[in-house]
Amino acid sequence: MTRPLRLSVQGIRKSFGGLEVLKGISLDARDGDVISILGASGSGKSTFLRCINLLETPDAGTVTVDGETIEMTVKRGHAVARSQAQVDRIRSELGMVFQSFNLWSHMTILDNVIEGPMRVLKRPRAECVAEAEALLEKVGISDKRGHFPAHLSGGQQQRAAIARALAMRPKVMLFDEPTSALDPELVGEVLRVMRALAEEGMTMLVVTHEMSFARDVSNRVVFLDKGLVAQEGVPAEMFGAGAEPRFRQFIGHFGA
Amino acid sequence: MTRPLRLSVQGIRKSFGGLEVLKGISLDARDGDVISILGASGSGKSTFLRCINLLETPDAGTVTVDGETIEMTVKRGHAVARSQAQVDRIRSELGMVFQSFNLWSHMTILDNVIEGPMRVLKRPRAECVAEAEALLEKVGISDKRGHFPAHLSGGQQQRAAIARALAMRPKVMLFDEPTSALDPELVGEVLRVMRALAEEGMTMLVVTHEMSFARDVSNRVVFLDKGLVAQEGVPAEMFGAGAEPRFRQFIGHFGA
Amino acid sequence: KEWKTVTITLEGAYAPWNLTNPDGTLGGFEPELAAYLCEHMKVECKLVASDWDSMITSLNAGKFDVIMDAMSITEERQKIIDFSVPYAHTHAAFATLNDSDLAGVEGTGTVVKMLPDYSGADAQIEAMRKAFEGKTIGIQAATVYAKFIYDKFGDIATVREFKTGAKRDLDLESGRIDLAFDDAVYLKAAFEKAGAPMGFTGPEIGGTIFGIGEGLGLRKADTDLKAMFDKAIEAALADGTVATLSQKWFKTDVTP
Amino acid sequence: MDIPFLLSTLQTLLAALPTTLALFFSSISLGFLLALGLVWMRVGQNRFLRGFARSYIFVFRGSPLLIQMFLVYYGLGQFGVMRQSFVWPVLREPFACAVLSLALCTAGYTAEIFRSGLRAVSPREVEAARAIGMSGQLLVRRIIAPIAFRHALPAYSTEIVLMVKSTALASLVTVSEVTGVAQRLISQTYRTMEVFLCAALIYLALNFILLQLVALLERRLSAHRRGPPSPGLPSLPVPEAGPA
Amino acid sequence: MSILTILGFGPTGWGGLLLVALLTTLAVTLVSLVIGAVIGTALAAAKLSGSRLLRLLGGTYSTVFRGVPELLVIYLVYFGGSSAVTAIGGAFGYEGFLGLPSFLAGALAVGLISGAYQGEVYRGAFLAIVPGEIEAARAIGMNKAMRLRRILVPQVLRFALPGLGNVWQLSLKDSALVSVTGLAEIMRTSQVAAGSTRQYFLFYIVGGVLFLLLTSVSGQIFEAAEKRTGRSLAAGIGRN
Ligand SMILES: Nc1ncnc2c1ncn2[C@@H]1O[C@H](COP(=O)(O)OP(=O)(O)OP(=O)(O)O)[C@@H](O)[C@H]1O
Ligand SMILES: Nc1ncnc2c1ncn2[C@@H]1O[C@H](COP(=O)(O)OP(=O)(O)OP(=O)(O)O)[C@@H](O)[C@H]1O
Ligand SMILES: [Mg+2]
Ligand SMILES: [Mg+2]
Repeated sequence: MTRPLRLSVQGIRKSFGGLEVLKGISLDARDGDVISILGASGSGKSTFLRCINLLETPDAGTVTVDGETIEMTVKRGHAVARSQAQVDRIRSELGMVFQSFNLWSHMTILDNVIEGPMRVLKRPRAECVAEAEALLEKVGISDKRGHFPAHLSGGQQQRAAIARALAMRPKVMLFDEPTSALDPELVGEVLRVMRALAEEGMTMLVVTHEMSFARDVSNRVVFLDKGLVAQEGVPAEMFGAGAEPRFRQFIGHFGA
Repeated sequence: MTRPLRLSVQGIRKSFGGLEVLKGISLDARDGDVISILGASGSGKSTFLRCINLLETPDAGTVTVDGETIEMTVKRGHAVARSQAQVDRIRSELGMVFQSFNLWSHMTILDNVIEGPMRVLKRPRAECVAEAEALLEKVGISDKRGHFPAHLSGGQQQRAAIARALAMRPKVMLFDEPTSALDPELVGEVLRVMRALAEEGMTMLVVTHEMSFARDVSNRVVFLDKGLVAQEGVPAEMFGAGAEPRFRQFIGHFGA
Repeated sequence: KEWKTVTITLEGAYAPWNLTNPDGTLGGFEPELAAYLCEHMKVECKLVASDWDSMITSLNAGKFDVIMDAMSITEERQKIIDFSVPYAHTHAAFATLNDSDLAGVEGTGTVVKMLPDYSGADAQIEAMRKAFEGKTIGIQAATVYAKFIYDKFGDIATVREFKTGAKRDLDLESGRIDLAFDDAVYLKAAFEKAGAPMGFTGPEIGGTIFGIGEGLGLRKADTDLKAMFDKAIEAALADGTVATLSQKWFKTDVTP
Repeated sequence: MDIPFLLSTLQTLLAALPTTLALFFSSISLGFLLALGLVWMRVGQNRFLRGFARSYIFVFRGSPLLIQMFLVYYGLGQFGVMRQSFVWPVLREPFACAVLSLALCTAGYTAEIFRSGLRAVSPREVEAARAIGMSGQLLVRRIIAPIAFRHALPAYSTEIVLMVKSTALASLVTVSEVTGVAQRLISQTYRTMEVFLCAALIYLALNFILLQLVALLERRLSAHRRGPPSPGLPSLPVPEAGPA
Repeated sequence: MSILTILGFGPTGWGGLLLVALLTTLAVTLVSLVIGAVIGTALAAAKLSGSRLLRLLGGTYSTVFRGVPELLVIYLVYFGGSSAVTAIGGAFGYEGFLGLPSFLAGALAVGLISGAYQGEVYRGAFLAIVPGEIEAARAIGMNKAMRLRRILVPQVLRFALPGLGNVWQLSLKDSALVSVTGLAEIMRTSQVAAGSTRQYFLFYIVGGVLFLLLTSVSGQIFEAAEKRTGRSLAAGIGRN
């Protein structure tokens, strides 16, 4: 039994000026996959994630979400999406959690969470509020719903950001180093929430430096190096004795 | 043969609001003494040093520098110096080096060093410049004389601050944790300069957490605890087997 | 164009020609005459206050239709705007404080007639030039009197321009200026309100030097309006209205 | 467009520029000194002086300059006592009154600007100066004032522009500076737009030049905020030796 | 006549006129704030735009309107504005004059100046927005208009409020200069009353006090508003 394909990325390329950051990357995520993306700083992990929901426009390649392929065209020598409306719809199906949370600072936590469902999905307010409260409960910060982001700790802000992304009922969640802006003390809070999501069967792509998460929670690990997928496999293999030398070196003492 | 008394502090008391920080501290420094002042955080080491040159006004006690006692009086229930001119003169005889360097940010390093001799001691500029250059040479940053403090590393800034204090030809140098704002790498630079000063016979009071400095360089160690001198002696005794239990505990693994 | 409503401007601060009441309404000789004229022409009139020195510019910019502010009919002005037939004719004179040594200059109390080329009273002008040498004369800016003073006294006295007559009178009273030159009936009324006794000095200057009298200022294009006002003014002169109002406000007859 | 008229207008107006400049420089200098006094009171220990400075700043920043100017010029002149007093020779002159009211007003603004500059002075640098025996005015002159002034300079340059513009109000108390002369020209020629445009041009140019000068000063005073001298160049020349 | 009678609301008192003048000043300033907001927004957009031409135009506008004396701007708008309106009217076949009433001319002039300052305020506020928050809005699929309305504008307003308070105070005081167009605001009414009663000192003081009243009351309103919107900024504890 193959699980349905949630996200399929084929041959993504991206250059900044003269620098070719992604040289053709492909990746499929099926329902319930938790894929960890590892790689050295500057290897293009963030760029890859941002190309998926078109926060960066890829120079080449296709992105297909739940069977729908984002249509691209070329305008004045640059690749652009054919329809902004389609991009907006696809984006609303991909939940993104940023390294620096990026909560809207002028809204309370509850307003942050209901903003998307209400304004983008145009669902009735009462329903959004009920669901938002359930989500805040789930990530463990329901007592903070009336506070502004500036009044929360980093870990609480990141959990709010996860709740905000979940409120859109995304088909795939994209995490870009969700814990690396946090003090070591606070990392645990966020990882616990992500672990719970994974157990519930949420499809997730996670750029992370948390090797324990990659090894223990994800069912697939992708290692990027020099703009290409250098190695890919299940954690047991990758972290086991059979790992490639480049990757071994990367994981360093953790692998030891 | 007793060396001349450079600094004599008798029965210094100081309270902040209700909190009595110094409960009567006395200390004599003779020519060439290098006295390390140790104590837990909050034990009043900085306050003691600041009382000596009246950056804090002590509630009781006397400070005598090279035979001249700072005259105190009581105004509206507070102890104050009788004459600001006398305080200024005594201060110019006590070189102070702060934890956070406190160089004047709007002046070049050279200007920082010649400012005191020129403006306070009213010595001719040419003479001050010549002496300043010699001092900068001595602390090893003569190539930085035209730079502004913001362009120097912490260790360089602290060495410039030492040169600035030395330029006043002080009778006693007071150091308040001169290395604790520095990266471990930079600490060495500053300690080297202080060690050289000690060898030249400069009278020094040093508040420090550098046990190796206290043990190897100073000829007397004073341990402050709860606003009093808890123990005092030559380093060999203090760091030896005969140390008091409180001090042993304080120096912890270093003493072990 | 059918004239149903006409907007007339006055300064509202040139008593008794025109003045402002505490309730904000405009009163004085001209508002009452205007009421008669408008009644006669069967048009509705609106009185608005505006600054003297920009009245002609404002008229031509269309801010209002008629200027009624003791404006002398002169050739200079006739180049820019049109005038109705005169509804008054008054003299101009110098004023000074009674206790000043400039009081009672030769010719005080008499009237001389001068022509637009400044001829007709050479001896009297010469006497005044001698008396006023080195003094300060205050005039209202942008008046015919200003030009006269600059031409005949500018070389021997300091001339100072004021935005309003009232402000000038205040400076005469306070001694900042020695002399004021203005419309005689205006000055006479000002003497009564002044805080210090003052009066005319030197002869009153009549004749056609300051024009053939005071008329309404109109835009050149509004010939129909001029015709209407001309007829109305002639009626007011013929039936004695002007004379009556003149006695009421000026205590003298100003009919041209 | 009537170029000869514009040129002759410009020429007439430029003749009044010295008056405008005199107004500006006298009032900005006087205001500067007053502001120093106000700041001293405002940050001092004396409660009465502090209260006075606070109310002064409130009043002079909270009401229009025009009213202040009229009050000084016409308001004070109304009182016999004023006219008998020793200040009358000064208040008698419109120019002096204009300078006085401009200075009083800018002093309020400048005091606030300098106060915020003072807050930028690190107490640690002050302490370091005390520790070598500096106190009183030496401390202020050498350490506090230079740091505070450098910090206040950008805000002060804005105030300078506002002051240049404010000198135009002096025409309303009979001083014939550029705007006053412009108004006289208009009453003679009735060519409002052209004359005012010429005047506007003069003020713009004046402000532009002043801002350039401030920027120059700012660059000179902010060497310590820029990057370090590049290694290729020799370090700063050693100041000439000579008598202090 | 006692001071109370002169300042009172009776038939010989100037109280009524002064009250009207106070409201006129307030109205001029309010209208100018709105005009300035429109201009300021356009100006900030121009200065932040990618087009060099627009940036140049924006820069020129703010230099000119911050560098020319307010009095001149008011005169230029009062006279020049009328000619312009008349010319436009003429182009549409309207005969005669289309005057710009002194209220509108005054508010427009003060608004043009206010716009130059507001432009700077909005530009600064825009630059204070954390770019990540805009990106987060894009990431959940908000379109441009929605991002503008829901994220950008509220944040710009929040950051701009203190600056707007300063501009408001500036405009309040600039409005005193509109008196030269004959508009009976506080300044002009004080002058007329002073001239009529010869109580110069009294009425200038009264005028000054009225302005102080306006500046301090509005200052407090702005402070309260800042406190409200600043809730999300303060490091204090959130309400609710
Ligand atoms: N907008 C941009 N313009 C120019 N270069 C960029 C841009 N974004 C990223 N880059 C460059 O692309 C390369 C990859 O960046 P990316 O942020 O994707 O790396 P990363 O793997 O996420 O690194 P890290 O672990 O530090 O987050 C880097 O060299 C970076 O400098
Ligand atoms: N200006 C002040 N006002 C109030 N309390 C003060 C002040 N300065 C110091 N204290 C208090 O006095 C006590 C002693 O402070 P001090 O700075 O002298 O300690 P210390 O021994 O230098 O500590 P550390 O090693 O942390 O520098 C502390 O409890 C401190 O909080
Ligand atoms: Mg990254
Ligand atoms: Mg300390």
